[in-house]
Amino acid sequence: MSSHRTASGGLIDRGHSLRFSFDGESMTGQAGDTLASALIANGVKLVGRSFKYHRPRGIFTAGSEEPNALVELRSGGRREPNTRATTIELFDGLEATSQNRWPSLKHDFLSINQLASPIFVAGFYYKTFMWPAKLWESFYEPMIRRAAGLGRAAETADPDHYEKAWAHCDVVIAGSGPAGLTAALAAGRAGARVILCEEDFVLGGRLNADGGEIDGKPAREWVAAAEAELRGMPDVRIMTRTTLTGVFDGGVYSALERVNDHVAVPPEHQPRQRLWRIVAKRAVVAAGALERPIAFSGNDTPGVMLASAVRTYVNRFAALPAKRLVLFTNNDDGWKTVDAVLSAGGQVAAVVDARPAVSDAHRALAGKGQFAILHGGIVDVSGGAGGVRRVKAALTGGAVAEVEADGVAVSGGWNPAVGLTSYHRGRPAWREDIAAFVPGALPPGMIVAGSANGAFSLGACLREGFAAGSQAAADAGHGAAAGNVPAAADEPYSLAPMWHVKGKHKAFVDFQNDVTVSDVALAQREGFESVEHLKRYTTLGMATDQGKTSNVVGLAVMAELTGKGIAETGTTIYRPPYVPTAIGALAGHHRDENFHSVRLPHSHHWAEEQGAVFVDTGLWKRAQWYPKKGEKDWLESVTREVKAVRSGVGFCDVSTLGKIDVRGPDAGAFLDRVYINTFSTLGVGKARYGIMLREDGIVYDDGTTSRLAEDHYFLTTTTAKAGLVMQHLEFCRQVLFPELDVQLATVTDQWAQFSIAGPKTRDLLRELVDPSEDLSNEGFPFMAAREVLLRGGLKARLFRISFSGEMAFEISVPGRYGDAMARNLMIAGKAFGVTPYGTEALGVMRIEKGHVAGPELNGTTTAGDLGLGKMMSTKKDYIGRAMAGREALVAPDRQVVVGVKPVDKGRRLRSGAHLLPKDASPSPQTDQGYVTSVCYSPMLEQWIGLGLVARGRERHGEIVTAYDPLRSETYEVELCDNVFYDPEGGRQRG
Amino acid sequence: MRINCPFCGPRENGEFTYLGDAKPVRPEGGAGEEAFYDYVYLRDNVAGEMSEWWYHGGGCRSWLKAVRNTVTHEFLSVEAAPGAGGKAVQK
Amino acid sequence: MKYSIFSLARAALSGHKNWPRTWRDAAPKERYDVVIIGGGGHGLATAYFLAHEFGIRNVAVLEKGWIGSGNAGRNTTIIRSNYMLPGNIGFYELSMKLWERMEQDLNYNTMVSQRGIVNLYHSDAQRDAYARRGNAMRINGIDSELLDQAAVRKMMPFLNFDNARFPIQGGLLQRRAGTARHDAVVWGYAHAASGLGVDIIQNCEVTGFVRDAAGAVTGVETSRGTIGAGKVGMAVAGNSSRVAAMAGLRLPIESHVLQAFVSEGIKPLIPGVVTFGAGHFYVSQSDKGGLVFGGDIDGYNSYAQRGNLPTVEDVCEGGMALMPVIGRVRMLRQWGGIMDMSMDGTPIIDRTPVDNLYINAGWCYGGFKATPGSGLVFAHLLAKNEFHKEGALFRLDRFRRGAMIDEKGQGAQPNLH
Amino acid sequence: MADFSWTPVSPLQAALKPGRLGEKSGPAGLKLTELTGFSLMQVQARRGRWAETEAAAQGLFGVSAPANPAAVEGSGATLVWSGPQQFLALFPAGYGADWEKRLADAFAGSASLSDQTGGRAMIRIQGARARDMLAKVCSVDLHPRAFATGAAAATSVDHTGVNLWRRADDAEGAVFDLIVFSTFAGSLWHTLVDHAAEFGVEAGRHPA
Repeated sequence: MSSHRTASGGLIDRGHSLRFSFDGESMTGQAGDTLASALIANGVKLVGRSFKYHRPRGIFTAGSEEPNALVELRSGGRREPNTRATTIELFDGLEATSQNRWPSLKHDFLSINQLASPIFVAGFYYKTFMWPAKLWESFYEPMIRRAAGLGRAAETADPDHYEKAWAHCDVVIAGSGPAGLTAALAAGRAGARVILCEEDFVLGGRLNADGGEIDGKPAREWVAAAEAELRGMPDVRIMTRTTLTGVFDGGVYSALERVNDHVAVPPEHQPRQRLWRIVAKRAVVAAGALERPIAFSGNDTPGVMLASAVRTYVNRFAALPAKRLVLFTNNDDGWKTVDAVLSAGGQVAAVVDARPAVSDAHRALAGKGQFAILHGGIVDVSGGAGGVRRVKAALTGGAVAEVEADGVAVSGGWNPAVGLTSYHRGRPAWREDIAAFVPGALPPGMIVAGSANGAFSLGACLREGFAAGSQAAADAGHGAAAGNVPAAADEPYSLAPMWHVKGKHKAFVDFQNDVTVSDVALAQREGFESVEHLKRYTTLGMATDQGKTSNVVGLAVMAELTGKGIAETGTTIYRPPYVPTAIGALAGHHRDENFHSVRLPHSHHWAEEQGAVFVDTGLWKRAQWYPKKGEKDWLESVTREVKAVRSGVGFCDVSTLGKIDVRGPDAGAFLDRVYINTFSTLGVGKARYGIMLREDGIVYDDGTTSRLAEDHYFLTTTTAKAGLVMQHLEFCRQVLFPELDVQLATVTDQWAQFSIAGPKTRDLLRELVDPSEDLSNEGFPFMAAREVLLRGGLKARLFRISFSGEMAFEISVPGRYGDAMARNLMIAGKAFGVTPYGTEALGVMRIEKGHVAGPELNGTTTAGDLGLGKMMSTKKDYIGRAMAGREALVAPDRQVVVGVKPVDKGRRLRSGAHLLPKDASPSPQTDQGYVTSVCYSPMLEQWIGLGLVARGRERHGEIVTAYDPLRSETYEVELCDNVFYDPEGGRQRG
Repeated sequence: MRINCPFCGPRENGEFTYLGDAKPVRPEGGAGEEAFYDYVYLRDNVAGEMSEWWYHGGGCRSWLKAVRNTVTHEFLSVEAAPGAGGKAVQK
Repeated sequence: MKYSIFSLARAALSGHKNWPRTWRDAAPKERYDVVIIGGGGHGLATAYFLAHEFGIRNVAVLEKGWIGSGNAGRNTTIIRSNYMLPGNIGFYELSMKLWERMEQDLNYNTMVSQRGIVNLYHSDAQRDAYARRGNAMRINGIDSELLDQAAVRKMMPFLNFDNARFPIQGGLLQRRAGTARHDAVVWGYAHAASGLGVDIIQNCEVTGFVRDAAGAVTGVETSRGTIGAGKVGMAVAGNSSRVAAMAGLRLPIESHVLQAFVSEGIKPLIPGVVTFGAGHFYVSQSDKGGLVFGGDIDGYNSYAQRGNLPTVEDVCEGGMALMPVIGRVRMLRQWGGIMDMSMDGTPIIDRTPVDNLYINAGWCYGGFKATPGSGLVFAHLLAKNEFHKEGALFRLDRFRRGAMIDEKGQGAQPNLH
Repeated sequence: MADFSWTPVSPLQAALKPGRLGEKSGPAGLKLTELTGFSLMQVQARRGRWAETEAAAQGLFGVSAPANPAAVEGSGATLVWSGPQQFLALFPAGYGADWEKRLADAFAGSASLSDQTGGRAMIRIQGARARDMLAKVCSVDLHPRAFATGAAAATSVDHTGVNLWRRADDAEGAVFDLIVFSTFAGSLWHTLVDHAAEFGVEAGRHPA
């Protein structure tokens, strides 16, 4: 066994040894150890360095409130900075490394910061580093940044995976100490669905460290029996290694389950951690209390530890933090440490008790342990990186005593863990009798029990827990709990508040951030008296422990300085999460390719077979172009596709357009109110292009809508706005115009839709469509829409609409035939050289035709800006009509859509170039617009584009400057009509 | 946050989309710019109870009118929009 | 006392016993020439500029709690001037120039750190939109560069380039952007304004306006009594509607909660500010080592200064998608601020229909970076009753006229800006 | 000219790899099965016509249309609530070819119909760990008492809208059916398999 391991006792598995290393040194611990307890058992005192002064630090607590003992755990992609040794379950092969030191923990170069500490006081950096100005960024700040932080993030992507889950219950309980267990028993027996969350890997809380008797049985036995009973209840779920971290609205709680942090590597298929969102009707917070220290000179020397932590290490982990200990306490609870140390074979050098007198029992204990009781306070601890050597105490009356010791246990009393109770910004209330903040106004549905509520005796914890569990179950609609409240003694606490002792050297309040009592005094002197100012100015409580051991001490010191009293001084706002939570866990499954889901058009796998290149459009993967062997770049492929369409026939999957069935007797009237143009007059079997505005008069979306029956319109939206338009239309239907009898159904996925375009479109369709269907210009004119029969018996919807400007149709078949449609289009068009084309060619052809799309429908353009003002009906009300007429929206100098083409035909255009009057020098006054969309036009054999330009429509033919400093380009372009190709539109009608 | 959809029961707020204050009522078409300006732009923005539109787009696609306290986030009531479902509504 | 390394060293010899208060603890006087409601960054900056630029020193700043307790003390500290539209672009650049000399102006180190901002793009359309923006910046004399993927990779090799749902194609870089220490900005302005004679009055909540027979504001009612004022300027973002309502005004503003997050301190990883173009996530790293990050607003009206879990998850999902090296870095704290979300995403600095009452509001989540510019422009308006040339378009009546300044093109829906 | 063949292709054609997935040891904790060949009609009552819609459903299927979140087994079809006064009528593979016309006739004037057959995929999730897997992706409380046999929910999984309902348990445990938009189906399938992996999955496909 290791040097500081006691001979017997504890909850460790002595038969199961585990090897681990700290800073490369190999050591052995036992199953059931934490890294901290194993280090203590191995006699390690120095485990870390503080943030600012790089002072040597040891283990201070035994829980998640640890400020000092932070390590880097594991290595490579699994390197985990700032991990509290006190919460790491030991596993075989564990590697831990100290952090924030160089070159080594013992010899840390930046400990020279301590020499400058008279200058490096709170807020010193606000007062300096200002001169000369340029040195701040080139010298001072880089220097500060190099010193920043503690541990290092991993070097590569986290190889483990995370997940999230939902749980629902009547009662969620935080903590499985005496109050949490009785709450669970009471609620479970009443029939409630219960979730019991315990941060530790065993149930019992402080009972594992402090023992005691419950119902006449040793506490551990009672815990085992309670656990067995709870595990027998089907609707009670016990979640160990799970911390309740947050309290959100509507009874939603977050909890972090460390599923596989206690093993070296998670088993395959299992997550490292799981974030739970627990939906509970009631919550019982039995999160216990945190012991607080008293600040004194040298209180950060390795070997100074909270008294309760000493007991945890001795009683639970069979590890002796000190062989000769001084206890410094201001309350009876601290005295339990004496028992623990003596029973484990350690010595007590002295007890320094801040109170003027102690009980007879304690005096007897001093006799038995042969140590002195010193009434007063510790004024200095000497030692250093190697740990405590001597302790000096000032006694009441003025004498000074010095004792040799290798450890100090300190207890300044207990603070209820009020964090969870305050996350709805309820302020904790000060209770004078226990000199502590207790929960104030609670979040709805929450009950607090036990020491979290300021009830520190074991008997009271059991009673409050049982009552809270019963109450919570009853509130959730369940009957009374069966059984009696377990009984235990109500031991005295007898605390005399003491926050700090004056001494010669630094007395630390916030260990990790190196905030001392004198820093608090400085803050007060400079006017940072509000606790929030204190926190922000000194960084008190802002370290990774969130001030769990320091906040109350700090504000008590402030209260003393201002003379305002602690209640009036108040606390800072507590903020979730209760313990720092891995960002990976909060992200869960949603990372890498799983960040967002993927939508695939029905022809996707066919397109993949064709070797298509895909582009992300929202969640969709769309075929961008279909490269052919020997093509040197995308431009060559896209140009080929465009030419093939314009000279023959091609097709493109346009299923990503939003598609909405608008049905019902008032469907036409409904569409009249959402579109600027009229649809009620559209004949059955006809399609019409429509524009929707927002109520503020700006264009929202566009698309083609067809009337397939008297009471049935088929509406299409842009790909980008599909979901939003559906939401908007439902708002119109349900809220604005509920009197209209209209029904809306999303049918985007139902229909696989293809655009077939080019002069040979009809030839292709004649192959595909049943000969009984009349596809002639008369039988199926431009903007006609109807159902047709395909060869082979499938019915399809056919729309004679054109985005490309060619003779074109769009054809829709039910989604499951989308794959077959793509394949059959290839067969039907083979003789005509059919060419599948992607979104790039689609975009090229729309620019050639001057159609507006996403870059022009940018949320700030009006129908008039887009050249579509004439579509705005004057005969009806529609969404956006009134606001569209505002003066600035109809001003003559608005930027409107124009065509642009380079004066030098060989020049490439780029979107985002700004447009200035010819020869004007660039300035805000000369900036008249910008290029919105560009393409290489295979038909014009040059680059062309669209732009939004002030008074653009009046300026066709004007030469202006395209100014693109980002890409170091300036060149001349001509403003022109936005329709570059077939402006008469003969091709699409022919 | 959980929203008690009158049709689906309590659901996670991720299923809902927020629109905003339900107090402004869309003016009749001929009401003119000033009335629409008020409707589109001006808000009471109260700290306290506010009626507001939520859309259960991740569920039953109903628009809901909720009364919620903007300080505590507590929902006091959630009811269906007048035209949710197929109810007949008189103008 | 002048702050410098020398004064610090001198003070160290006396154990720092002689430092005076950073700003005077003033009690309210009967009357001021100008009363500023709101002791946040904007209010204090306004007071500073009134005193420093315009010689108006009989000024009070009234703060209902402690100065900086609103959004000044709960933002993600980013400063930048990468705007696009007239009205915004010149204003934010004015602000940026003031950031660049703030330490010297205030004799207070606000730790302005110009380590750059990169807005990542993931599609051709996003690239084009950033090109438009970057060129607009250059036309206005603001630095901007369009980076390709290789350049972004060189700058931030730890981003997810190889396994991403939405691969990074490049980014728009403004090198002069960066961060500043938010609390220090508040304290610095308080320090400097106080030194010029401005009264900073904490724990003084305004409960009403005093109006004369003509309806003009002549003072304010407060929790510390009535205070007379020649002019009253409100700079209470987050609560603008509540304060305006006391004067009978309704505003084109909604209050929404924006959450922000900080991780445990880690050794330097992130060079400047980076925003994810395919999700709701942006991040920088503080001088103490914490990753300071955020995303989108929660999306519903709120005065609660706290948000809900879906947004937390959404932000962290963005973070992990963008930089999976932070999987094991822990989020330390989350908090919420109340944003004055305006109807076009752009602020309001204007007179109001009530005489002598001026408004500075609607900052959405861009208020911090605007602090010095807002102070100067608002002070200009209060002092001269004329608009500063870089603040001339932030008018209240722009919605009535249809002259919205809508960078995102989302229209009159505040939660989308 | 030859006729074209129109072979329907499942939206899960590429994503679904039948066989054992995830954890290989021990019995599979759950089965994920794509159900194919169904027909699906969205039925939305017209304003003020819910009573007629219900009557039409009664006439066709011998059961009341679901008025609240439930899946009702009627003769020849399952009626799955999908919103207020609307439901999805789900027909098994091989249901008569004239189904559309029969519905159109029955609901003429009372409800608007939209064929969704091509727009959805259907997945059955069953087995001892079905609830444990669903808890990772679904925010609805699926406890046997909270979500009884026949209960249905219109909800979202991975930000994707789904209809989920509970059928009668079989020997291995709970059985849930889920329908999802077909263009999201592959993505959702991967999500389900990922979250089920630790339990061991038996993946398959058979006609609805």
